[in-house]
Amino acid sequence: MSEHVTPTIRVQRADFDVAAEIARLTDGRGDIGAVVTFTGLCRDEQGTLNALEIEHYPGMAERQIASVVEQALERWPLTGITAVHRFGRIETGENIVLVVTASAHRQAAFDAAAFVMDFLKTKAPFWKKEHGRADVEGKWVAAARADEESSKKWT
Amino acid sequence: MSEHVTPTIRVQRADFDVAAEIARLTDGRGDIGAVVTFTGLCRDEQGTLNALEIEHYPGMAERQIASVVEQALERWPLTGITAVHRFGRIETGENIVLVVTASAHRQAAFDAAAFVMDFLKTKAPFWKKEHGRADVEGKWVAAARADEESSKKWT
Amino acid sequence: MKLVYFSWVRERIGKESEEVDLPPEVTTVAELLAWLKTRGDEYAAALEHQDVIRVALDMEHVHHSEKLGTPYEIALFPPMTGG
Amino acid sequence: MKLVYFSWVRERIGKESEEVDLPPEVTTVAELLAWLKTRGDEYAAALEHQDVIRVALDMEHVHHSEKLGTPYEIALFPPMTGG
Repeated sequence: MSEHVTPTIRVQRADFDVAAEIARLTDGRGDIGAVVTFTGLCRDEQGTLNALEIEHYPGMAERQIASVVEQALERWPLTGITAVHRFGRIETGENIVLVVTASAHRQAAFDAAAFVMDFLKTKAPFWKKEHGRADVEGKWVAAARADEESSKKWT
Repeated sequence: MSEHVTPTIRVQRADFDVAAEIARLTDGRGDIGAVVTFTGLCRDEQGTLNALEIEHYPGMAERQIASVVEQALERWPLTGITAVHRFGRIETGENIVLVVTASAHRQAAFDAAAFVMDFLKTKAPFWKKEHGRADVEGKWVAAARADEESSKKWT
Repeated sequence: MKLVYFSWVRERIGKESEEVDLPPEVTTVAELLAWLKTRGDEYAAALEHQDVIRVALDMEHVHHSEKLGTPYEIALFPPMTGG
Repeated sequence: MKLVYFSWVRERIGKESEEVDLPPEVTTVAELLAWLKTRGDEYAAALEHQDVIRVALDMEHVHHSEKLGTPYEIALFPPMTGG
């Protein structure tokens, strides 16, 4: 449904800049009525968590994100879309993932951003290991059944 | 459902800073897993529109936004929420409205932001007048039936 | 009673606000709108499609069937187009 | 054939990747997993709950019933927890 949109996909160790990513999609354009951003952050789980270590499968991670983003572009009339996922050690309170969608209409921007997040959770090869406050060996986060369910509601 | 949240509500002529509003909700906290922002922008309507003049009812505008935001706080477990609506002359491509929601969970952040936007459209006393490219008298934007329908889906 | 007008209601009536003395028989919002329409062509034009006019008593939306009571301020305006 | 491992599959097997020579009777993903489990305790531990192991052939997810074919790279990993 979207025409002539070149998505921005990045998998990176560094933090991202939400304002800069919005500007990249909107600057100099007059056809955008709505921009939605989703930022996923590292929670401290009531103080039990110190940091996450995020492992990824280089190459496949970018490919899977691009595939989800392409599905969103086919499904909704977007004028732009950006997805950034970080890897490596991420302290509590830091950013993990960013999705930005731009459209003439608000519902398309909202739905596309939610769709991309639901699918990133279950389809993109990233794995989170939790590092607690103490100096003990971290624990791998188990996949949530709720995330699997969320990705099914779009079919 | 939300506990101890003091919303930020502003009605202002000046532009807003999305990154600063996100930071206001997240800085120094470890309990936030998701931040959603919605930015509404002034479209140029295929080049026919030059600017919008947004009139508002001072006092009632803030009250109605606060009321919608309170409903969102009761309905979803948010850790923070911000709504900013501009008035006055707004050129095409400029920001009009901002909603930021923060939560432990992504679905609450998405739903609350969409809910607030749907209700702002039909319940907050703002009126848009379109100024075209030519130097002719502007035309008031008609209320969209679709917006009325969008606000009904939440009941 | 203080009346305030917005958007094209304001433009057609030609003023932002005014003080009016309501006759005692005007007790509901609908009666207020009907009475205002008798005040001149500009009011008749502004309130022609009476059903679409939104009314707020002291900044609270009310139905046209509502009693006016003794509000500090009554606002008349078209359907809102914010967001 | 190049095998790559991630997350706790990598940790339990004790290596990130390796080159293996597959016996000719191993032609499907399920057969590959069963054969790997015979290669030592670390493989048996990593692949104990065989059903949860996700497999990608040249970075494409496949079902366990899929034919292996001749991919450049086969990846084994647990359910993903990104986002």
